[in-house]
Amino acid sequence: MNRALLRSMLLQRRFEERSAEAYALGKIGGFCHLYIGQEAISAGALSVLRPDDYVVTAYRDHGLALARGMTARAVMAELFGRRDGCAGGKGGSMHLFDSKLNFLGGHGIVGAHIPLAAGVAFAIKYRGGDQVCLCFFGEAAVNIGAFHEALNMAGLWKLPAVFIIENNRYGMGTAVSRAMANEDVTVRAATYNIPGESLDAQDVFAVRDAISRAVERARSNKTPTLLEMRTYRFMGHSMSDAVSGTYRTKAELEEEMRRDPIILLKTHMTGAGEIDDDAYAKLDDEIKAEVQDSWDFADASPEPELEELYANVVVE
Amino acid sequence: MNRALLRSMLLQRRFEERSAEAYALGKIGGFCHLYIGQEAISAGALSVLRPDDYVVTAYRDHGLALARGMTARAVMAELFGRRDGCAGGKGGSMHLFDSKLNFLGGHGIVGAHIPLAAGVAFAIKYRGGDQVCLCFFGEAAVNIGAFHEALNMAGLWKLPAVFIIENNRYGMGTAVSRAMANEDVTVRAATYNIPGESLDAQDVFAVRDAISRAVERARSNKTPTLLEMRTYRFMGHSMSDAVSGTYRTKAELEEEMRRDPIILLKTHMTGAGEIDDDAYAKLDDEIKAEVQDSWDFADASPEPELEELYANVVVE
Amino acid sequence: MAIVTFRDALNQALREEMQNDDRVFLMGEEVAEYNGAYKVSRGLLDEFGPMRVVDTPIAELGFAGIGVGAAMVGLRPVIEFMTWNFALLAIDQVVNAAAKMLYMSNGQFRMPMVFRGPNGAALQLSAQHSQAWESWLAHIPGLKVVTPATPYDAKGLLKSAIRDDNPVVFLEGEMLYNTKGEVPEGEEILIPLGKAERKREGEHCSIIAHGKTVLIAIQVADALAKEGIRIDVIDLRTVRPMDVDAIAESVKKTNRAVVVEEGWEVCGIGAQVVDYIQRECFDYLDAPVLRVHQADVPMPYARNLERAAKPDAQKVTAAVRKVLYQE
Amino acid sequence: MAIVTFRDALNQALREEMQNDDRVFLMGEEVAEYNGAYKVSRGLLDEFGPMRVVDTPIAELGFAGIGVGAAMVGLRPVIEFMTWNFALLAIDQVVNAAAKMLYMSNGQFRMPMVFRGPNGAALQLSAQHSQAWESWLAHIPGLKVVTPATPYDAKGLLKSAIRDDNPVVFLEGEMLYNTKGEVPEGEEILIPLGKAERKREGEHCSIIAHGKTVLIAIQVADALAKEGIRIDVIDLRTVRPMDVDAIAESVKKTNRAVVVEEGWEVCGIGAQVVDYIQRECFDYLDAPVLRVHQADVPMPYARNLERAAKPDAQKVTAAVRKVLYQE
Ligand SMILES: Cc1ncc(C[n+]2csc(CCOP(=O)(O)OP(=O)(O)O)c2C)c(N)n1
Ligand SMILES: Cc1ncc(C[n+]2csc(CCOP(=O)(O)OP(=O)(O)O)c2C)c(N)n1
Ligand SMILES: [Mg+2]
Ligand SMILES: [Mg+2]
Repeated sequence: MNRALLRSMLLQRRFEERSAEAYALGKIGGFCHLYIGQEAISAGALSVLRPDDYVVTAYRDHGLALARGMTARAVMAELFGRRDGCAGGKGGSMHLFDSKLNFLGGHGIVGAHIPLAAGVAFAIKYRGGDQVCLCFFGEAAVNIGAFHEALNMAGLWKLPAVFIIENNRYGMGTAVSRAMANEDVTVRAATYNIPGESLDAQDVFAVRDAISRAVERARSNKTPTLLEMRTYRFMGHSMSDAVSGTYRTKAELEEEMRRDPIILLKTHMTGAGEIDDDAYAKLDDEIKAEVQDSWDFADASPEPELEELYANVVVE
Repeated sequence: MNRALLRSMLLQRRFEERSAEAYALGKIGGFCHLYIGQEAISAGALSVLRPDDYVVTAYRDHGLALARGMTARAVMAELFGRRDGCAGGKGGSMHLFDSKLNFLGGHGIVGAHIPLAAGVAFAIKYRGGDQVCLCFFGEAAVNIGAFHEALNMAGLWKLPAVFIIENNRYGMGTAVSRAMANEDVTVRAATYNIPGESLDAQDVFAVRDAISRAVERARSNKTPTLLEMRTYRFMGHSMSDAVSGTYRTKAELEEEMRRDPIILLKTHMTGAGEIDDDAYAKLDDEIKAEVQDSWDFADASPEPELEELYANVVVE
Repeated sequence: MAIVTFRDALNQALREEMQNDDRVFLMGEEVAEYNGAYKVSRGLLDEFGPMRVVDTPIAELGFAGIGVGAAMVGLRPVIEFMTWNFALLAIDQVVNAAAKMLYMSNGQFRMPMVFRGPNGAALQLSAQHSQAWESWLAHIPGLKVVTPATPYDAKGLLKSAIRDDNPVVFLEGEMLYNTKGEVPEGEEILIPLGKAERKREGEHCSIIAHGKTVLIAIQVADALAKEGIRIDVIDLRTVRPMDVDAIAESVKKTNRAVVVEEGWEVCGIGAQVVDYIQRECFDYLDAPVLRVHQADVPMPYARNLERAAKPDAQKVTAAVRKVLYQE
Repeated sequence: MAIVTFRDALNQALREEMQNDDRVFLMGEEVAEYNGAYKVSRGLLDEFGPMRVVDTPIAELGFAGIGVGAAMVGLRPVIEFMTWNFALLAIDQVVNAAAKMLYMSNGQFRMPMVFRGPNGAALQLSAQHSQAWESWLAHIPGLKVVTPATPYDAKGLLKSAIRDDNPVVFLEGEMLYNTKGEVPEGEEILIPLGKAERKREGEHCSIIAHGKTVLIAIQVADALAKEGIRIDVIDLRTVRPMDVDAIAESVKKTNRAVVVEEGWEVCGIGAQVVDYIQRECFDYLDAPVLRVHQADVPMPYARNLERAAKPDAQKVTAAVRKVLYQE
């Protein structure tokens, strides 16, 4: 289990590092939001799910897509805008989708997918199923109306969804305290009459535990949960944003990077005798090769056919 | 003072009774939402204000307009769609305005005027003034995004506004408990890090007290407040809605009507020797005459000139 | 044949489709216990229960998004906006989520859903409650936009809309709910989306209309027929996709056209119809195409001003005479 | 003359108007400490402080409404949407509050405010971030809608917009920010809203464009000039109110027209221009007016598909040749 978590987190990390490189080379275009620093959330949370559960997130979606089981090839080819991408090159970085994995995107309007998650949970309840829907979003999305409306209905109707605030302390260049009148997530959960919890999300075990409890509540009692995952993003907001200097200091960044979730897990596993440096290096090499393969695959994948422009606008 | 409160409440009551009559006769058209039962809120709250303070509300605005000092004539003529109405007949029942009284409407989209109030309060602070902006809305508006976004910014920026939930227990035919995951207003105030209070708003003195405290906080500390005024509407939601029978029982209505805010005030004043039945009857007659005069005035006021159709679309 | 109201025709369509397919549900403000603000959903709560006829808080953006989410995983939501005026608050979900999901996901996620509710001006509801949104919605690729004019069409088009695998915007003229027309009983009525219908036949001039204004067009056609002026009335029925062939065929025959709509002028449906006509029928036109639409102002409350602002038979007749060079 | 970027021209306009009038303030996401997502507001926080250059939470509906409220009591807000894509969330405030307040209050409450930000597609931003909203906004009475194409126009129009007593929608082509042009220093530039400008003079065909597509039109005109085909390029500059006289004058001279826009076809700006042309110039037209616009699809991400979806010089040239019956 721990090895699987480590593998997932490391895959996300190496994948994002290469994404940054590909972006610099112009192989990836548009907006590209990296997940580096937040990998314990995706790995920990999705490790709890069943295949028939659902996942929906915002534009910072590469890590979650990989953690859910999308191949590096399918994701990288999408970032490259190629035919073999998970959305045929039509969606790009912000709009990863995989219907077979119940991975429902990849959405670009802040907060807009939160009602979608409530809708998925509504459908689960409608059908009498026991799946759950996990919905991920940044802390800045809490301030938008869609959050409020969706959480109220989820609380009112007892929908089996888990709402996960990935609090990386900034929405673009705006620190939480400059955007939110009250940062306390437990008050916000109370507002919607649902359980709420805040946790250190650089600790993948804490993530797993909290998600397990929330998922269990959703499955058995159809009770939604609001979770605050305290994390940090190690890169800029998107590729055009400097890593530090304007809205956060280099010192703060370095301080936070000391709590790298991958190192924390590795240290734990080393202590428990579950891995040693050699095994880690070997795993890392394996993963690097996998990411290199995804790059080669994406690079070799052709651009979409021009007729694709008019395909899938509507179902005929 | 108490006499002025009584006068204001009774004027609103008689005015609304005649509005209902005029509506039945086809003199008033469109939507028409009566304020009957909620008069202690308008009378109590606006009695605390200075002329340079601001008031903004939703479509259920006749009572507040009168309480703010608009003449029955100007309001009735507006309801009749006539030239001498407070908006020249262009706004109608839902859109009463008076710039001289700082009465900023009369708005028809649920919740949409709550950010406007925050904007007015922002302007007060911008200019370094000590006015306040009072914003009135129904309890059902709490569930919409605009409420959440505006309250967060008001709390974050410490804007001198008082947000007043007129909780008459129904949004059209929907009882609070069927629309709101958590009805507790104090939790909601905490969400935005501002003071909150819930009170019996059929008691005009309780209204005055709470508003006084809130206004004082706004003036001196630029602290916004969220108040829940527990009230009841004695009529249907609008003229097309039955008074009772579908979503609320006749028994409930009758029970609530026993706590008529006007009777409560009258009883108090009688007990304190401030009024007797004769004086009350005399006041009532005076007010009835005033409302009759407004009717006659509105009826005699001409329709707007046809050229008005194209006037005030833009400032030339 | 049964004579039913537009309202009841919609009610029949909802009931039948909910009976046919238990993935179909109705959600919106006051749709359940109150039987609908305009009573379109009368009796549905009793028949289908609260899981399939769902009252919401006032949260247009939220419940529209709930519909989108439910559609992503295979339900077939019908989302009612109490009126389309309030749908502006939810328009991001309609445009950025519903209309684009199929495309962004490269065909993986269909949006078999309907957004419906009353559209356009009623009587004296003033500026914020009297808006016709079809031109905005027709602008958006990924949507279908339906604007029925008669009870028969309302039923047949709504049933087709519910069965369609795309997000369909269904606009019900608020003033049409009480209008009556023939709707045969015990017969499956399904009208294909995207097909116009000729509502009157004539060769002197075409009137192209949709929704509520079709009734005005018919009224004008019938009146002018007494003078020997024969009007071809084309009811678009669906404004996206638009039946350009039907428009072109009519105008090639009549050589003159008037386009009528409830909404505002600038970038309205009529502008698009004019564009199609001048491209398809350039050599056939004997006069500029004229348009009749709401005055270019927010809707005023006063009765006389409101009347002056709205398209009506007199204005349409004047436009017809003008394209016939009769005035 | 100074050569400045479109971005800096906007920055100058904001700075000058904020210096001139202390009722003017700028509010939006990242406008202050971050100096603007697109750096349009660079330096303004330092000069004017946090009360006049205000960072907001992500709450488009809320802060647009705050702007409306502040305008009601006499401030002159400039509300920045990080991009107009996100403004859909706030569109109720723009349409139902800002655009209608003057009318509903019968002239009592003016709305001296500007809603501004980048509009239209940039590069590979996909479906939800690549939308051009001018036709929607031009539809709404009560608004003015401005779409500058050059740094000079950007500065002169934004200054006029800020001084206007009406709600002005100011759409900045996201791809224009880095373009450069002459903007004289030390001179008050004020360009009246509602006036088009001829950007190239010619008599063979008119190209009517606005915003970013004006640059395409100029490129095409300059290329065709080498073949002796002389194009009249009309830059609308303001799409509401639209300068119908300028359009008609040009088309009456050239007898042929192509209308170019970034947005979608159906009910686009081009449709309205076509409508004006066929009404004003019916007897002058030698060919149907043609339109060039975005492909009628949500914007795809892949580079080749995106290129194919956008209007470009090749498409405009082909349309010109077609109206000249050259192909
Ligand atoms: C409604 C809306 N407004 C603005 C934006 C632009 N934008 C994209 S991401 C972002 C910051 C979001 O921060 P947060 O929610 O904390 O997520 P994070 O990026 O930190 O993961 C902003 C302002 C947007 N996409 N949608
Ligand atoms: C955004 C929006 N949705 C729906 C409506 C229709 N509507 C008008 S009033 C109302 C109920 C509002 O209830 P509440 O806020 O409690 O105020 P009350 O009418 O009780 O004073 C509804 C649903 C509207 N005007 N705006
Ligand atoms: Mg964040
Ligand atoms: Mg209420």
